[in-house]
Amino acid sequence: MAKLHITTTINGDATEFLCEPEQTLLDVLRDELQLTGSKEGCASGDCGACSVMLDGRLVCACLVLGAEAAGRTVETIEGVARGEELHLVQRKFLEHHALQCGVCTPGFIVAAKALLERDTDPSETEVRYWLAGNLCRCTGYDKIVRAVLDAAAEMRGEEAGA
Amino acid sequence: MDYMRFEAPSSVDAAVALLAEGGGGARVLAGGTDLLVQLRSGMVEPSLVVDIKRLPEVREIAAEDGGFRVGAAVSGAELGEHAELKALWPGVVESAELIGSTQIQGRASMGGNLCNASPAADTVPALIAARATCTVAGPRGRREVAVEDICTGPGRTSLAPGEFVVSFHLPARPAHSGDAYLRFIPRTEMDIAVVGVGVSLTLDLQGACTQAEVSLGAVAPTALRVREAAEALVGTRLDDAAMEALARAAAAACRPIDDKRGTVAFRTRVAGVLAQRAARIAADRARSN
Amino acid sequence: MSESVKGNGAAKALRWVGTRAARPDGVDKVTGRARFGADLFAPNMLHGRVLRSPHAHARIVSIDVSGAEKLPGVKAIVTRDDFPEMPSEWSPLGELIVNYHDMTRNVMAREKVLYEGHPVAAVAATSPSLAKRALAAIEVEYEVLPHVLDPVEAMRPDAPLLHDHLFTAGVDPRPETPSNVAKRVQFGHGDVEEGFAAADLTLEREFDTRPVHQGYIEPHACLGSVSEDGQAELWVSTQGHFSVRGHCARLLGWEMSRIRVTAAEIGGGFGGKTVVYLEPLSLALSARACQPVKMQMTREEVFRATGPTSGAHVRVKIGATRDGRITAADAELVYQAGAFQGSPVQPGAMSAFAPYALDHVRTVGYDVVVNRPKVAAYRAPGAPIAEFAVESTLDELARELGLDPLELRLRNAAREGSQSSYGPKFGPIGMAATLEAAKAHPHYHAPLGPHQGRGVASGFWFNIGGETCATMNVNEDGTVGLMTGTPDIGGTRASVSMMAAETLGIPLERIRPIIGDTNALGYTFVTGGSRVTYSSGMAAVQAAEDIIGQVRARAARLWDIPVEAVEWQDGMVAPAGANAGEFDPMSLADVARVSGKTGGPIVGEVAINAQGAGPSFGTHIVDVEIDPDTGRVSIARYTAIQDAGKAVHPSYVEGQMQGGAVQGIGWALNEEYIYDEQGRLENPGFLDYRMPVCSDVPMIDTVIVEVPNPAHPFGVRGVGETPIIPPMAAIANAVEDAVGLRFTELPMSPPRVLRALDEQRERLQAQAAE
Amino acid sequence: MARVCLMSSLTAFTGGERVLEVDAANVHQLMRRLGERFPALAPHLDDSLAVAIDGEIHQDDWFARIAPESEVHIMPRIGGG
Repeated sequence: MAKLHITTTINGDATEFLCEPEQTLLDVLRDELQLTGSKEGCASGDCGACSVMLDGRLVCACLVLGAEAAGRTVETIEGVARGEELHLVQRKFLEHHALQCGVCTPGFIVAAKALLERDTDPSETEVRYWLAGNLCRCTGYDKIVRAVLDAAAEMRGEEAGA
Repeated sequence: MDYMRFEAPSSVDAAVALLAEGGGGARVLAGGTDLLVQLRSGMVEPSLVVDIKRLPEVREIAAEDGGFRVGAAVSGAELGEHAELKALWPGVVESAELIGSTQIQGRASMGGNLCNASPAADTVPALIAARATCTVAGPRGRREVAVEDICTGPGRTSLAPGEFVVSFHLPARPAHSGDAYLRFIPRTEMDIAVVGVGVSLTLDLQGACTQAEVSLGAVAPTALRVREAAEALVGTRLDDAAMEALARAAAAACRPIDDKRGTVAFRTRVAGVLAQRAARIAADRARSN
Repeated sequence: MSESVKGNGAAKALRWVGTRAARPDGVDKVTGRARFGADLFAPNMLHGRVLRSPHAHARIVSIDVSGAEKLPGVKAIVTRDDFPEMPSEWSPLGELIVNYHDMTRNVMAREKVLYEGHPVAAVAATSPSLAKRALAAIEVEYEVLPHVLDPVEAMRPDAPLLHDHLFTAGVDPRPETPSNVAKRVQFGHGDVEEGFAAADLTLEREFDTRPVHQGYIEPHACLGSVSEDGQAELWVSTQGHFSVRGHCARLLGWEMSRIRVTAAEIGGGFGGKTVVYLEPLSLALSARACQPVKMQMTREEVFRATGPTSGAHVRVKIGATRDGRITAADAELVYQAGAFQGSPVQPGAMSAFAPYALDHVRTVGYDVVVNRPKVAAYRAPGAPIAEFAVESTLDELARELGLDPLELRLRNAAREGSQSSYGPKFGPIGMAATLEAAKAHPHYHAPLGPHQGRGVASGFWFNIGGETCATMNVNEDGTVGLMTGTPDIGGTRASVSMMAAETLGIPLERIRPIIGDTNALGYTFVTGGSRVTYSSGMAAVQAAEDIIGQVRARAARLWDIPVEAVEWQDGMVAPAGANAGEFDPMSLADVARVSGKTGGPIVGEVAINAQGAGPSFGTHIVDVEIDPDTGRVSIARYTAIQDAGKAVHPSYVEGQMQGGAVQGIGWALNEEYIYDEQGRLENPGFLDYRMPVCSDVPMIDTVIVEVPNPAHPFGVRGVGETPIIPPMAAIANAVEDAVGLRFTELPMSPPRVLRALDEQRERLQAQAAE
Repeated sequence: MARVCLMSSLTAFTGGERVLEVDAANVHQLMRRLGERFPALAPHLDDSLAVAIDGEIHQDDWFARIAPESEVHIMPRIGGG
């Protein structure tokens, strides 16, 4: 069976890969490109552990075919930090101890970053609904929500100072 | 089993040709949020998947005849970001925005939601209540079909081989109109509707209901347009008696099943409750425009 | 909001213990770099998959793999024929005692399949899609048998029998016929009949709960690699890689030294990753193919074939005097074990009444096999079910007696010196302290809104110690490598390092902790039983003390003074006073720099069996709000209070309390297994197995009470398990407070609640009509 | 002589005796003496048990000290999740 040759952009880098038509973008990221930061928790779009940005939209990589990535831009958890500098959301997750086992964390960070790029002043309820597609079984969500709200507050503070 | 083929045509005609050639083994990929789950679980094993998202027509929202034409693969998130559409048909937009998580919203579409033909699809009752139509493209050209005529049973549609839904038309509506969609799920998010209710209505200047549509989801093999429920509202000022009649009519129309998501008794009972709540929201919206 | 209530602990100033320090693995986990079970790859790797039974109960007539073997790219297939028969003997695994005769059958079905999802064959192929195709080419002939899912039904004499050789243990005389009842246990003291005779009021209630899954987000995954000479490597997501090694060696008939197991980062376990499923299969396949074999479960497989905790039927009877003294307490617990014996009914029976000081108490438990996946440990195994029943009954008792529910609990609370319901007397414990903290909490006195109600409940868990090793290597620059053998499931590398830094008196950043593989240090028991901060912490402290002793000895030789004349102060060695001599103090780095010249590297090594784990008690307060027309129960406010002994890292203690509370909320409201008529699971995914999502819950407020555990150098008690115990009863009690209905069946899902509300309305209307 | 309380399931092998006086300085001695006194009990004094000495639970700890005035409970060993 012939594999598909796909050209795409991942975390800013032009990337080519071969995939089977059935393979999802998550399969491709993990198994073909070894970008294993996106996790498979369910493969049905119910846990959010594979959250990535596809053409600037938050999606579950498990619900995108690898072939669909042709000509599009994909951003994964691996592209969130800039060099040595962690993204504000990553920093806040660490400061608030918003992770225990950490397997859901990449998905939460990609999702929370997407929220704060649209809205730097979300209410607690808005944060909770935005993140409702990201399951966490360890933390009870409390510290995650606090981390995101605090990141938003710091973002607003920076904007005011700028 | 054979290996699946993937195609992403760039014209509607090419998509139709591919689908016609693929026959029963072909599947349309719109948002993919249902199809990929079915692929993964082995529920479907298509020989061909046709990604329609490269067709400009299926990705656009455009004003048309005082209403809107919405591409079949426009995502829920895009619908929610369209202020004018949301102002005209807030219930339809909220039904699309209720599907799944933020991540699902980035992909799931009204076209996919309709053609997946789940009895519990959220947008379908809202679209039926809105008297929406859809444009179907196929080997014999295009036709305009009422949304309520697409689904014929769980997982079954009236689409002929080679046909697919290109876009929806949400009509213009008179002043003092409003719509709403409500569903019941056990959690606050991430569930499939146990009951869904779409209500659309128009009031006159005195606040009396001049026109109404009520549609129920997840209580029968397909979403239902419940005329008796609409009739319970028309000509009334949506007083308590009308609301009671609405709930009774909605409950009477239910033909649900017991399953992992809810019981017959629960669905029937909650259909009436949600019909009242949705009608109140629709009426509030109608009064404010 | 979080707060802390100090007990009577010594107020020694601590630099690290009790702070909210950064975790050493944090950056790896927020950047996606951390390698979990499925993130491992090996050159020339194959992909393994498991063929599973579609039937709940069937005899395997034949398995034909010849079609699959012929497929190109299929490198190995294993079935029951590839695993040796095992004798029926007992070996400890967590609180569950393992029988390898059963375990080998759970890993790969032999005579029969006993639940839907039971493995019948495994394949390894060059790609995941080829492996999937190979499964479809295996032909299995089944003779379908009648099945039984409910434990009470399974106890009936005419129920379908799972095992011909299972005779109820713990009854005298031994039964002459086999049954599905594996075991009867009994605990207690005093004479309950005498106690009930002294009661002014006696309540008896029955409760039902459904199996619930641990719900870790990371499915089971491992990568096994066996070379041509039989040396095996296994990388795996597990709570205990030493246990994995032991089980695999036994199940495969290999010597332990052949298998080296490395624990990957683990994406949640909650008890469910203390057993083996894929691991022996991946090693067996790899031994066949002489290529590495990676295996990972789908979420569906996790639900169908890994262990949830038991569903149960519980009867509770409590008698009390008018002034709220409990005179007798009695319970009968029937727990389903899944397809093989070993439900947590024993710890359930032991913990049911443990929060209370009782003169007359008895619990009887039954371990019952049914055609469901074998249960695995789940956070305080057995206790949440038993204590849900007891704490619900107590709430009704308080209502009938006109007593505040916290006051009733305070009047009967176990205290230091009370005899526990499972036998021994308690040492210093925090049960009453958590109740007092609840009573004093503003939440308990806040006004409630319409359709709202408030409930409280308490919980107890034993906590354990166990075999634990730690190695501490002092590097040439005085920094420290710390190795323990307990996989870090929730931040314990931070808490263990903090105790080590505190003892050594060096900055926390100078310690780099890792989890050693099974060859790198001695046998270490699983991460479970709330034991890691306690036991690995104790081992790390002792390793640090070992290093301090060695550093003092080196300094003594350098200074040519007796070792007694060398003191350790704030991370430095110094002469113990003017009489000892005039020498500049030396830091650990100073001594390390010359360690080669003073006797060689400085290494602290500790191998202990940690004893004296202190029990932990918690009390939760919850406000619920009920939609009267849909039956949906929402959590409006939640406060969790718990005795941590000493919170080494308060953020992670709070995190355990918050996470446990939310798991309990899921158990109370929506989580359940739904089976069809054929015994097939209908909701094997996160869509319909409804764990709480972020928008389902409010902030979980916490109060950490600290009643130090005298057996631990820093007063630590385990904290991880207790917080899942109170929520179910607290919520049921709150629902009763809100709408006057008592739910004795979990989950309190909307259809169940709405039906009860409607029936209540009908009753009230009928009464009004009369 | 330490006061030793057996969990109820073990009393089937002691002729119903539940509380015993045993002269033992540690857990290993205690188990040996119990086995000698009640041969039927011996096979059940296995890995599945824990011993609480004056309230402190010991699992797999044969040399845990027992004082003459100690109160000892023999109970199942505990695990966790």
